[in-house]
Amino acid sequence: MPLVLNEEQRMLRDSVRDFVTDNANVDHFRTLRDKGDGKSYDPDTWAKLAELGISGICIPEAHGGLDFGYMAMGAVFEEFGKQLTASPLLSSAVFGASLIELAGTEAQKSKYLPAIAAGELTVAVAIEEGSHHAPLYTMLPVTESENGFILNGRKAFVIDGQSADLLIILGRSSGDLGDTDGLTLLLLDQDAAGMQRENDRMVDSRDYADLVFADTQVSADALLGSVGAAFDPLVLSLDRARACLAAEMLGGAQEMFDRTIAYLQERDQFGQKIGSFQALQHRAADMYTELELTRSAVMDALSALDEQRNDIGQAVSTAKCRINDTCLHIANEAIQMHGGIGVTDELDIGLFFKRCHVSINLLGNSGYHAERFAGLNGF
Amino acid sequence: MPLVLNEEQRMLRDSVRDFVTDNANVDHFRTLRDKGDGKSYDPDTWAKLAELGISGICIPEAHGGLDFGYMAMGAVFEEFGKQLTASPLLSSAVFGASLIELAGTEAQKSKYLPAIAAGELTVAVAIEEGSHHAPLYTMLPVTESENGFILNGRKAFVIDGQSADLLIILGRSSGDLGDTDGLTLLLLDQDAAGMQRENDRMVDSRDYADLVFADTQVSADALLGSVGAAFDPLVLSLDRARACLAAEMLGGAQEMFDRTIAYLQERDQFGQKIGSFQALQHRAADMYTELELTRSAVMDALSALDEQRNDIGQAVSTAKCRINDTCLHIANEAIQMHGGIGVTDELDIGLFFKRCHVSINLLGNSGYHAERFAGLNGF
Amino acid sequence: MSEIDYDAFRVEAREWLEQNCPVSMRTPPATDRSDNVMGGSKFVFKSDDQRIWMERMADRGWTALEWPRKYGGGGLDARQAKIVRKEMAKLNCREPLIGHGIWMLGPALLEYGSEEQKLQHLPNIVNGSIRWCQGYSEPGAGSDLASLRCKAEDIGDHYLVNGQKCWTSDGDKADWMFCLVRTDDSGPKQQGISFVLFPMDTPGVAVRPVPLLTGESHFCDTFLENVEVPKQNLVGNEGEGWTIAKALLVHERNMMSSMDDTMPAPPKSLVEYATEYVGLNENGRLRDQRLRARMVSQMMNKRALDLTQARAFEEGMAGVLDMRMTSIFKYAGTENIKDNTELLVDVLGHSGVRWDAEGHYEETQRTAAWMNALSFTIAGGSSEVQLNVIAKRSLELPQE
Amino acid sequence: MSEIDYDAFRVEAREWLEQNCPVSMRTPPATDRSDNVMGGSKFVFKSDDQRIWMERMADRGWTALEWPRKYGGGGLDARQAKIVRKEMAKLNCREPLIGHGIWMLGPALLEYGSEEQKLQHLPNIVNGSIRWCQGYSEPGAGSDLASLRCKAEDIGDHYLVNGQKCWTSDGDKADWMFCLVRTDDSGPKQQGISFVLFPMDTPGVAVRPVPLLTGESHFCDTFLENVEVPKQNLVGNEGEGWTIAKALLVHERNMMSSMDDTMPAPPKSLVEYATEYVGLNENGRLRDQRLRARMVSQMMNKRALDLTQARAFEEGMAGVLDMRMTSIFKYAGTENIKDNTELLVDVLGHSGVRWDAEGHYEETQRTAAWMNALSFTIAGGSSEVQLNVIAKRSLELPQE
Repeated sequence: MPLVLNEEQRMLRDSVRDFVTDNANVDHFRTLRDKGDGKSYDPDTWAKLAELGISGICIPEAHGGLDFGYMAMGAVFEEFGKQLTASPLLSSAVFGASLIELAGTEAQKSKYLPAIAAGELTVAVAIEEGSHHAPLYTMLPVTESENGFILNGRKAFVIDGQSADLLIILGRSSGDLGDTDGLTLLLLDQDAAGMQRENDRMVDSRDYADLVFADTQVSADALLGSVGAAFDPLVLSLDRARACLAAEMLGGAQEMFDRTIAYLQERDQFGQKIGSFQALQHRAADMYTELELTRSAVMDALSALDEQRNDIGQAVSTAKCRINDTCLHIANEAIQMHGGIGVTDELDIGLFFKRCHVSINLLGNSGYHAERFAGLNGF
Repeated sequence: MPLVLNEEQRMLRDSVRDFVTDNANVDHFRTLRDKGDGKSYDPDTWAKLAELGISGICIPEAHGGLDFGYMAMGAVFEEFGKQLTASPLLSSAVFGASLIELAGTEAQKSKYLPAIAAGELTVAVAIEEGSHHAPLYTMLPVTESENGFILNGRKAFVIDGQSADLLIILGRSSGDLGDTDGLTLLLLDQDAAGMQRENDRMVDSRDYADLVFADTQVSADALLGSVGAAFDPLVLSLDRARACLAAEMLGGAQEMFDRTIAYLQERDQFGQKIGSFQALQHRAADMYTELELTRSAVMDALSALDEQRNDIGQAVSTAKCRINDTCLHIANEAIQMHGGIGVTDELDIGLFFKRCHVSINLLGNSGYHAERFAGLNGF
Repeated sequence: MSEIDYDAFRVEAREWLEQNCPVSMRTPPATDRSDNVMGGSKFVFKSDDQRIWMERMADRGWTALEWPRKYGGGGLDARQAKIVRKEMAKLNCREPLIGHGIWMLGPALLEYGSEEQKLQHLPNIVNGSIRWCQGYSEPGAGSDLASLRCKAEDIGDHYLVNGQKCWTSDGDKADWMFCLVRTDDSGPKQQGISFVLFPMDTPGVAVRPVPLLTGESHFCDTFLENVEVPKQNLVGNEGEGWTIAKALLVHERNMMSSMDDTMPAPPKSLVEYATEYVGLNENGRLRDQRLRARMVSQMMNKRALDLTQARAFEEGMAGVLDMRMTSIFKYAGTENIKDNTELLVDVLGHSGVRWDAEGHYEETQRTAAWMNALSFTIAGGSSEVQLNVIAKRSLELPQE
Repeated sequence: MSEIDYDAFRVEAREWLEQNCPVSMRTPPATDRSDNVMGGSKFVFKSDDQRIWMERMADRGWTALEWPRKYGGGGLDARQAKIVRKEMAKLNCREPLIGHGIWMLGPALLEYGSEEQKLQHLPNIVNGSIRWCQGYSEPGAGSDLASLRCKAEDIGDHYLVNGQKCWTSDGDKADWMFCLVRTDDSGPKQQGISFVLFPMDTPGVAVRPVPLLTGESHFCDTFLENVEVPKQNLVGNEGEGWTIAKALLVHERNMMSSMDDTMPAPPKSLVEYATEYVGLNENGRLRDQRLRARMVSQMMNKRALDLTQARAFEEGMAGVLDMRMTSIFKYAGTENIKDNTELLVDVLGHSGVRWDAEGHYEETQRTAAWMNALSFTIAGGSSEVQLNVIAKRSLELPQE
């Protein structure tokens, strides 16, 4: 159960760190945001990252990837989190690629996976229908027709749904709210007839979309996996995405924490460094302890995926639940301890704060994962 | 909605304070405990308290009481809480008396209430059957027989069940776990044939009993209220008892807090008063804030009872839930801030700590009252 | 006055309010900042009703219930004032006029101002013609306000003021500023601070709005370069500024601890939002147990907080109020608002972190309210400062 | 050593344990303090198996895995030691011998003791013949240990010790005490402290057990009146006591952060207790949502804590361990135990606050474990001291 990066993984992390520090740091993100041209990430940077092989880390070698595992991918996401690097890595190279790998036919795999690994194709997955993460509450009807399927309804908060070339739609072909059976996955091109994309603007200024289907015709060969059997590949793919998102959040929490400690060390009030006030010292020490414990939970989740352990669900829900709470705690303390300037847009802390709060809701808030954890433990 | 004691109530409180400080203080309680003769309170002290009229405060004048209300009774319980005064006031003069007042026939009222008011008769109420407060989970079967009723089964954790002269038994004559209909109350003498009393020894060294019924014959006139209709009088009586218990806990919390602040002001470490450490100052200030807010919630619950408001349930559950959490918080901080001596039996803090933890479970823990509060608010 | 008078007064007040408060001003509570009347020469009324309501109340002096009549106030005693507020609440009447003039400067002038200053400024606050802003904080002086460096040089008949102020709320919309300046460097920092007044259009005053997390700018940096302030605009004596500021801080804390009364309030209750955005399960319980538990705690906490404010008032009336207790309100009040707005966005889930005022106005309002509330535990004496005060003043814990 | 050897070692170790650990010593975890072998002349074995198990392990030096062979230890390296512990855990073998000798004094002597002292004391610790207690805290010196006043006067060939020690765990059952005494009053308090050893039956040593919340007495007050301590019992140099104590504190903190390994563990899991005492509803969910939420948090926290200890070990092996991180373990570990034992009694409800060892042994054990755990965040450097250390050492926050 490795909880520490090995030599190769550390080298990868270092090279990614160097790259994003120079090419995709917080200032780049701020510029991107202020341009307001709707672009949530920089295609050139993404292309360069792909050249580094980042987009292939979790894709099997047989399909043009590096098959380098989730500990490695987690290390990349942590660096992204520290610099607020925006990219389709999570939606496409982790979540989307995983669904195609686990549910797709050989044809589909060889058609899409190499392109995703090369960063030439981006995929987004449409899961949500309400304001809270709830894959089993999927009710978008998938009606079978003579030459395929018909979709009517909408999906919400699709991560990178605006920019993605290809969309994977989770719908229901049978069963009721909460049923694990009856879930079906379909592949749609971004410009599929009868599908409309609406922009969801969120506080983290990244790419989210609602998808609206009006008698959308989907050809039979767009089926990913078999009808009604999406649950198993979906759960594992979700856990892979959750673990990687947790790693990104860990980077963000670490960065907020480090910046706050630095501020405590330098800011003067009442004729002394505010970091010398015991009340703040104890709160900082408490944050540090919480952060170190949460880091271990995140590493364990990534490691569970690499080792295909049978407690992946518990490991991932522990990681997401804890990182949600840790991020919230540290984000609020970071603002409070920075005082007045903490609530200005000029200071970067606010950007981390906003990203953190969106991430908390993505792929399951603490309530969702606490519920799941309790269920897995039989209470 | 009075939240402050009026002149009369303050006078009552002051006289009770003087009395218990001299005659029923923490040292008296410790002596009582160390004697270990099974007596959980001192009958003479109880007699003197009755002379002061304490036992008649909540009993209608028509039945020999003072009808002085719950704000007044709450003030008495707060003083009891500060001195760990042990007495049957809650079980008999509040809970038991209330059930008889609300459910009893005129005959029963005039037979029992004056005696209770005079402190000559003590009553205990048997509610629990499991380890957590759950009146609706009552399943003790009450079988009707030609000359009355027959009981088989057991009740647990009956407050003052060992010493009480008279016992009120909550049983079920119809319906299922959780049903509000079908609950029945019966009056039993302490020496009723076929009933066995077992001592429940708890960390607060007070009087608790389990009652075991084996074909216990109960005469028809022992019925309190009508068969299966105990719910309404029960709920109001429970809320009265909860509000008074909350007031006792408030006194205990206040006393633990005051003693801790005094210790912070006097104890030296690292060449300074430990109360000068900012981390402890902030924790103390936080406790103080929580305690003041909780005090208001307790006063409001007592006031709601006096005014027979329609939000008694919400007011009482808010009070009990908050005082549970506040007591737990302050008790733990009191021990921690006293350091080593805090965990010795020599220091009184431990006695308050133990009483607090028993009280937290009596008549509903925080989970029970949070659940009830949410239900009353429709979520 | 005896009981009877108050009852009569209540009837009177209620009748007048019923007759004079426009229906559109009885839609409680404000759902948008622009529903708050801040007054001043730059203020634009949202509607005639809004203007009429302010004017009618101002005519009776009821925009400042307890100020003396001769300064344009209502001249009511504490109990009458509470009666009027209660009746206004019953009818859901909006506050006719709010702001730093009513909340802060007025009380300061009433206590420390000269008769001339009272007659010059108070009526214009009551009738909403002049809007005031506060010049307290400086880049180097936040929680540690007394270390402020903004310098006021004595040039005979006036002061020459140089320095920078920050967190000037709506400084770009105000007509006048009340400002803390340093008139003396020698001696302890609390001394040598003075309290002065000047118009914002005085030469040398420059204002720069500072964008917050929401992108809006409620606060400004104010730059003061050779600003001439006539000596008759000094409030109290030279060097008395800190005393006045401390007295004012109490008002500010009271103001902030009751922030949510003036804050854009959500059109729906927490429970309604939860039912809509989270949903109830088959047993009628909220689907998300974590959120459910947080809602219970928050609702109980708010209930206890409101009851504590009510209790403090009653104890005051009964003459048994322990003043030390009032030190908790700013801390408890602002932390509660922060928790409450945060809980609400968490209840809204993905919809609570939207930023799309056009497409999703109501949801975005909740998000903005939450981000704004972050500053409540920082401004007006941070929670840390409040805890210090509670520990040292109320609990009398020793200084180091 | 190369990978291979470790694997071979693992096989060997496992075989030996299987052959030599009596079945009755594989009933994990201890359910009663008397299941812990503390050694010493006053210790009474609960069973032959208990004695045999200790003796067999002691013969191989495996009661002190990493101590050198020549002092009776196992002479293993860190990795081998971990292997043995893992294998013991797999077989549920109990700790053969625990206590201050193994945990505290041994490491101290290995680092600071003279060769004579090592040869005299270490073997007797390994074989369990001598039990040690610790003489650190004094009535006036708790968290602020360095301010201790227990005086050791230099009388030529020996010291004359006078003073009082408190929190001497099991002082009434120990054979020897390692003790901090003041040999010099001049200069800063950390200097002038020395580390001495003496038998508990030395004339002038008096011990008084102090009853705790549970009524039991695990700790004693120790009174020292003209106690003669020969100079060869001084460990390290005169005045070096504080350095040794600080080094030891680390061991104590590690010991306490892994307290629960040696603590009487409940026969059932938290979930089993909850199912039995609280009950599940029709959907298989715990009836009490508050307790359910606390259980989830606690279980996740424990999981994360264990993982963090494992990570620290791995990082150490990989040579990338940031030592600053290890400062969290005493704080996080003891707080977790306190929360866990408290949660368990809350899960038991009324049954969790019983005090009836005869009638309700198992429940009363839970209650006692909870009350005992209260001291874990106080003893061995309180949580407050730990937070200071984390802030100043690990986070390098400035001193005041």
